[in-house]
Amino acid sequence: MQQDIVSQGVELMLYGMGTVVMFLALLVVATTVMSAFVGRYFPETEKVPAQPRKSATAPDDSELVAVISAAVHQHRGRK
Amino acid sequence: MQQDIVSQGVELMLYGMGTVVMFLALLVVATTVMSAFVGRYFPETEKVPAQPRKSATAPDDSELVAVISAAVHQHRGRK
Amino acid sequence: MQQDIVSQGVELMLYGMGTVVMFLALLVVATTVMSAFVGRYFPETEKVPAQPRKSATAPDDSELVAVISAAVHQHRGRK
Amino acid sequence: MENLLQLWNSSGLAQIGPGQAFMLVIGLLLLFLAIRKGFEPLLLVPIGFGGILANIPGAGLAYSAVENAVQGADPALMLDFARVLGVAATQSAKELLTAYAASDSATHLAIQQLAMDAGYGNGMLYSFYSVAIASGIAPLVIFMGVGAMTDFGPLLANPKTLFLGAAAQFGIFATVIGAVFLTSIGWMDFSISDAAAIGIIGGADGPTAIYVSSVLAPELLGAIAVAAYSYMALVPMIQPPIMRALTTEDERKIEMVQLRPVSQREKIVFPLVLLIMVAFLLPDAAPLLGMFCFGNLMKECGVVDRLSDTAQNALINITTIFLGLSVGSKLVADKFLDVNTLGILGLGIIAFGIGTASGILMAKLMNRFGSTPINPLIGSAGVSAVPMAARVSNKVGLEANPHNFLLMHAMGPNVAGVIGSAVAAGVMISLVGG
Amino acid sequence: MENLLQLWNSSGLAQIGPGQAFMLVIGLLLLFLAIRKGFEPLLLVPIGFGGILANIPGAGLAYSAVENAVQGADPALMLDFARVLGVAATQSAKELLTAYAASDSATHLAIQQLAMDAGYGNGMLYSFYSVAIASGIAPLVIFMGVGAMTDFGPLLANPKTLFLGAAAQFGIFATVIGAVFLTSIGWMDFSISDAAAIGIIGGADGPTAIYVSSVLAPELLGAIAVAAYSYMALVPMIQPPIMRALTTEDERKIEMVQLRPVSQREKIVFPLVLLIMVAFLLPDAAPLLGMFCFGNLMKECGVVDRLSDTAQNALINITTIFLGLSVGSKLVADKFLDVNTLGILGLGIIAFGIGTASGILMAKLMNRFGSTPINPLIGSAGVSAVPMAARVSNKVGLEANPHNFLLMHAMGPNVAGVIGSAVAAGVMISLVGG
Amino acid sequence: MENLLQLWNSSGLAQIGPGQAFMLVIGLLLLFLAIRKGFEPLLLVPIGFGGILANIPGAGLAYSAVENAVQGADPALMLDFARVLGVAATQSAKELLTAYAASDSATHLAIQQLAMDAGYGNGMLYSFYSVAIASGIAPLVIFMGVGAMTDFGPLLANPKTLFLGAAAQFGIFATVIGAVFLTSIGWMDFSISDAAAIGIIGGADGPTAIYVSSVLAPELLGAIAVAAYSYMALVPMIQPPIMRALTTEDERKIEMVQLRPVSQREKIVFPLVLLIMVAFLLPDAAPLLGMFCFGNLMKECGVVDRLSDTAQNALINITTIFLGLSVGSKLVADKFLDVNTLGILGLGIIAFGIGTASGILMAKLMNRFGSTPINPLIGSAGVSAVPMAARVSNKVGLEANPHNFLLMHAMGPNVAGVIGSAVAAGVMISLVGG
Ligand code: NA
Ligand code: NA
Ligand code: NA
Repeated sequence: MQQDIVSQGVELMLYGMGTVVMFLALLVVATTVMSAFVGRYFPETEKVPAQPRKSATAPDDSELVAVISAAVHQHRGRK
Repeated sequence: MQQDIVSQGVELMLYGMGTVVMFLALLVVATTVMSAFVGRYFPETEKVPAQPRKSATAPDDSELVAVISAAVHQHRGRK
Repeated sequence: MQQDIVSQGVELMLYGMGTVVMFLALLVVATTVMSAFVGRYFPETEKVPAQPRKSATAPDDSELVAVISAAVHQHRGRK
Repeated sequence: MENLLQLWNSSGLAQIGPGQAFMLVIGLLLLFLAIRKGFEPLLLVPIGFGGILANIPGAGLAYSAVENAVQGADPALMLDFARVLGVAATQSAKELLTAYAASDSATHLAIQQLAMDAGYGNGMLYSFYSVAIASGIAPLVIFMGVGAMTDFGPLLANPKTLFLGAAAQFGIFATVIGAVFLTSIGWMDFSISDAAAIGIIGGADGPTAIYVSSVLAPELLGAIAVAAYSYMALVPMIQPPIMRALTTEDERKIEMVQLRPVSQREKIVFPLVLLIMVAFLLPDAAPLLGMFCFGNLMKECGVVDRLSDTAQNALINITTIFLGLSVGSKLVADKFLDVNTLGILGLGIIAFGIGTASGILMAKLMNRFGSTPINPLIGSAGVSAVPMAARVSNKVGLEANPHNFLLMHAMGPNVAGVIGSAVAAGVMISLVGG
Repeated sequence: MENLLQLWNSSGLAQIGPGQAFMLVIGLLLLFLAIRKGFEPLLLVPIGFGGILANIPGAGLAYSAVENAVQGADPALMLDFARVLGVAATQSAKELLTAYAASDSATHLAIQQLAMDAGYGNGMLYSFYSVAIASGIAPLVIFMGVGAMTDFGPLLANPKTLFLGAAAQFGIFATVIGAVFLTSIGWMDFSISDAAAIGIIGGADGPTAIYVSSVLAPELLGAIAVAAYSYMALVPMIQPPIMRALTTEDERKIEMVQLRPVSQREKIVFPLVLLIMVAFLLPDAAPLLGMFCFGNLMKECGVVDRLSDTAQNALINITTIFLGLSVGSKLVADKFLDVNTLGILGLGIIAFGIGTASGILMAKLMNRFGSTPINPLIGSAGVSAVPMAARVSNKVGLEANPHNFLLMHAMGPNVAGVIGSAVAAGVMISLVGG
Repeated sequence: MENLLQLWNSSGLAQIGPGQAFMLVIGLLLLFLAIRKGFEPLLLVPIGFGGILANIPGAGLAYSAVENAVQGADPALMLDFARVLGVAATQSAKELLTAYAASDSATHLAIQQLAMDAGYGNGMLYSFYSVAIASGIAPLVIFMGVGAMTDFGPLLANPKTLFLGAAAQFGIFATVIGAVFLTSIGWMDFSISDAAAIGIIGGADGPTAIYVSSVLAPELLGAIAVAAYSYMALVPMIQPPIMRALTTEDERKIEMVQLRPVSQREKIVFPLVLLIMVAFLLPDAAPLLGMFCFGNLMKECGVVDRLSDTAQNALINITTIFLGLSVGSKLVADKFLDVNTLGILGLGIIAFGIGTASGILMAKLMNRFGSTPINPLIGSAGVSAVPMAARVSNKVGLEANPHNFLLMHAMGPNVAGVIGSAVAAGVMISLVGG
């Protein structure tokens, strides 16, 4: 055991926490600048919904809808 | 070829088949005890369907139902 | 650099392009023969649709239909 | 001109041997059986295709870099090989490979480095085999997926059916005797490890057979896997005559009492009970049965459905593709075309027959001593071959008594047979593989 | 008779030690917590099951070929080992393994070759660990999947919440101090690397914790992962008392202004901005944050939905299964049962508490100096534990003011906490791991 | 203070070179083209992102342990390297790496062990590259998936379109000539292997290009892959002017007779016919075309739909992610920024143009000698770039004659082009790679 493990730990804390705070502070600045820049120079012309697009399932939607339509028909036919 | 490969085979059969039967016999006992124990001390309070739950698709169900509802609406709208 | 890299390249072109053309020409022959052979000796008795079967999703269809039926019921129940 | 010669020499027609031609036909036959006759297509399509790829003359897809180098037969390189292996420089290719196989790991590495430096590489199928099977991983992952697809409900409702699953494993051990007998009379040349691996065909369980072969007899793996899957597909033809011969019309008509409902909690606890028993009694079966129980627990516990779903779909499918192609790599002519392969095919079908008979006889025995009636037809399902064997029990039962639905009753011995053959695998690896 | 003895000797009951028995119980306990109590089941089911497999006596599933050989203790082989390692032939098993660990790569290879030649192989879980964790790949792939499931919208709508995510990482570094303090007073025996790896538990982020441990303190990985996931599951119990103690009723009632809509383009550009900042300022965090940003970009860019979909489903699920089993391999008794494990469990919960408190206090501080009111309850979400911590903020907020929906506001610090702990991971690897 | 210095020295800003900065911009540009302009996003998003990761200064993600060690430049370690390599100790980093590349496998291993012992490891992207591309597996798996997505129906209905697919490969070989010409006049410095790998860009098939490059010219792989995918995305801009220049208005108006229906059995047998022909005539194309035929057989045979489904989805998506990132690793500045890269980009576009022209001219030739009329616009689809090139044929055809739907007719040469370039790949590996 080195005699100065505590001081190593303190150093790690100071530099580590300092870096985390500095990095995220810079990220606040960068993000704010980026949002302003995008909002000013590249506003979205088309109206985009606020929530993220649920497009991950998109490739299957048409097929799913087809299957469902068929199922609904089948379901009704059975009645 | 060792001269006694046949005796090796017979030995393998005896010990092997013996182990299989013993192991599964013990498993019969253990399973019976386990079922009795679970049935007595941890009966399921809620009514669980006999067949295994078809829950593998559960995480998607809410989404699926939403898609289906939309599809049904769409399907009707088209009529 | 070897002095004859250009001649190597020309050789590669001649043999390469020759092989490609020969191989695909043989494939034209083989395919034509195969189609004639299959058409004559193994005609499809049942009527098969021209486009490939969309069967990749088949294993799930029954389950999907069940889920859909349930969803449709649920959907109606909610109204 | 020189190029034309190089192209021709590297073409398959210039290099094909009769063995390779024959194996190409075997590969096409497996594909035909799988596609047209529905023989276990999920495995036999990749295996058959892999078998064709393995026998493409001159491509060396199923060979390691060292094997490809020995086939290349560059004299200077062969001298280096002989020097490193410490054998005479006049050895034939076959003798060099034998010396290589017998050498230690450090020598292996040195020879591999020489082969690589000379520009030889591992064939595609050889690489697949190394990653998927030699490592043991693919059969284990498939067993996990099978576990995630298995419902132990019918077994839990009637645990005594485990005895049927135990009895049917007699096919495994009877086949071991058959294999050593054929060896002792000089018709075949199997070691005791080989005999054990061949016996496991009688377990009627593909991943178990591949796992055991990869440990005990890798050189026989191709024939064993092909036999196991082919005979599993043939279960509807192999079993019914035996079932009818060993049972009376009255026995076949026996109706069984309906199974009690099984609670979800029992289903959750069962794989853990099985795991603990394996841990305490048969650690050598732990990889196979551990992964099986893990898959089953994921399915039943109800809180990791996305993992269970993946284990049953994407993961098992990906693994099956590479497992099949890897098994196909063992259909390479110079390894597969051997009199021993015929012995394996013959012994395999005997194993299925004996297993079927043992299961039925055990059911009849239990009927004599037990109070609850058991239809002996469900005994044949104890060989596993899930769910084919259970369906056969049901079908033969319906023929005798149209109101007799044996399917769920037969699922008990059916899944018991999976456990039984995994236990047998553990015993054999423990006794023979050490 | 000899066979019966061989079977008995290879059985678990003949070989089990008290540590293994204890660890089997721990494994079952983890499964119970995961299945019955809902403790992060996606990870704790595989980890618990892996822990049981790892402690199956005699199976050696969690050991390397070399460890299995040393446990086999064949005298001739041990002499060879000692000779290659250059130590006295009288060394104990433990001393041999220590000498092995300290030796260079060439010696490692030589010893491995000896073990393989003697018929020993790597255990199944050891192989999983090598491929999934020692290579670093599994945590990175999971981080990519998490990125593909993360919505940075709330963070972009209110970037200042990044400060909350920064503050909550104080739990990490306070725990480092705790670990070195315990070492300095002689209660524990942690190196500075160990302390850093333990601290990362306070990051409340599973893959980050596993990644850092695998680099800085592989031998502590099991305890650290178990602590991290258990405490993440306990967040709804750990956080509310601290949140209530540090806030007044009035503060908890603060309603926050609705978040502005965020355009898709901002969401696409954000992961690139973050990536460039990482590239310029903290390259050691590049693997973790790079994969995270990659996943997020795939999700948001809208043109590779099939890749994003796979990253969120099949790929992350497959990786989770093997990651969990691999972590379980570190629960093997002779590595896990150590006083240090108790220290890790104790320090971990302190880390969560301090992180929670720091986040709340930072929110109060920002409230004092900023104009827009911030409900300090969202500060606790800065520890990450996505999305549990944000839900806790919402729940505690609703108790004070039934019209106060904090969920979306708390998602900002919540995802900021993920970035924050990945940055902390980069710093620690940079300062300590070099 | 020392720590601050350590942090600063390990930051990217302290280490960035102009090449890396330039490559970061290139990476962002690729992402922009992929996301905003829709340039083959499934590949160019991962490639572009991988390119950024590869050029993060100081992270060394794209370097092997040995390269990272050489960049670390520890004097004692460099002395050891020089000793093992048998070169003078005064060698520069670049000279050391050259000596390393030229050394044999045993020396490679020794140097790697030294680097590992000194604490250096393989970068994340380097590991991805080794597993995905250097092993050859990722392009093969993608080719299998492409096979499972390909419908040979239009080709089977009109096999003569194979000639169009053959003719369009002239672009490949013309580019080889171009590359050796540029070398002979001293503008570039390509070996005959390099020239062959560059030529394959004209095959307009991504996985084939990556596979050939990985075998014949790994150091050019980044530029070749980027060129291949970029130009495939540009097909709608590159092809139409050439198509219009080489055809008359009347030719473009030619209506083609409707395709005959193709039976399922023909579709099942076709991949087997193709496989057997490859086996007999061109074994060096067996890995690529074998996996392609395997995928197609799985799709068409109808009995392994769950495997085919996985090959088309989870498996190809997972592989695409890692393939893309791995290709990105070759965009590292000191390998990519080279005058040869400009040559590759220039030659690539010429290859596309010549391929397009050859296909059209062959169609005109066939029109002269054949009885059934062929619209020469479908000839350009022979370059492959499936299905983009077929759509371009259709679009240009509709401009001339609004009732002329060429899409299905163009799919024949389109898939023929895939076979054609795989055959060309086999020839080149056979003639040059030996
Ligand atoms: Na069985
Ligand atoms: Na965190
Ligand atoms: Na092409």
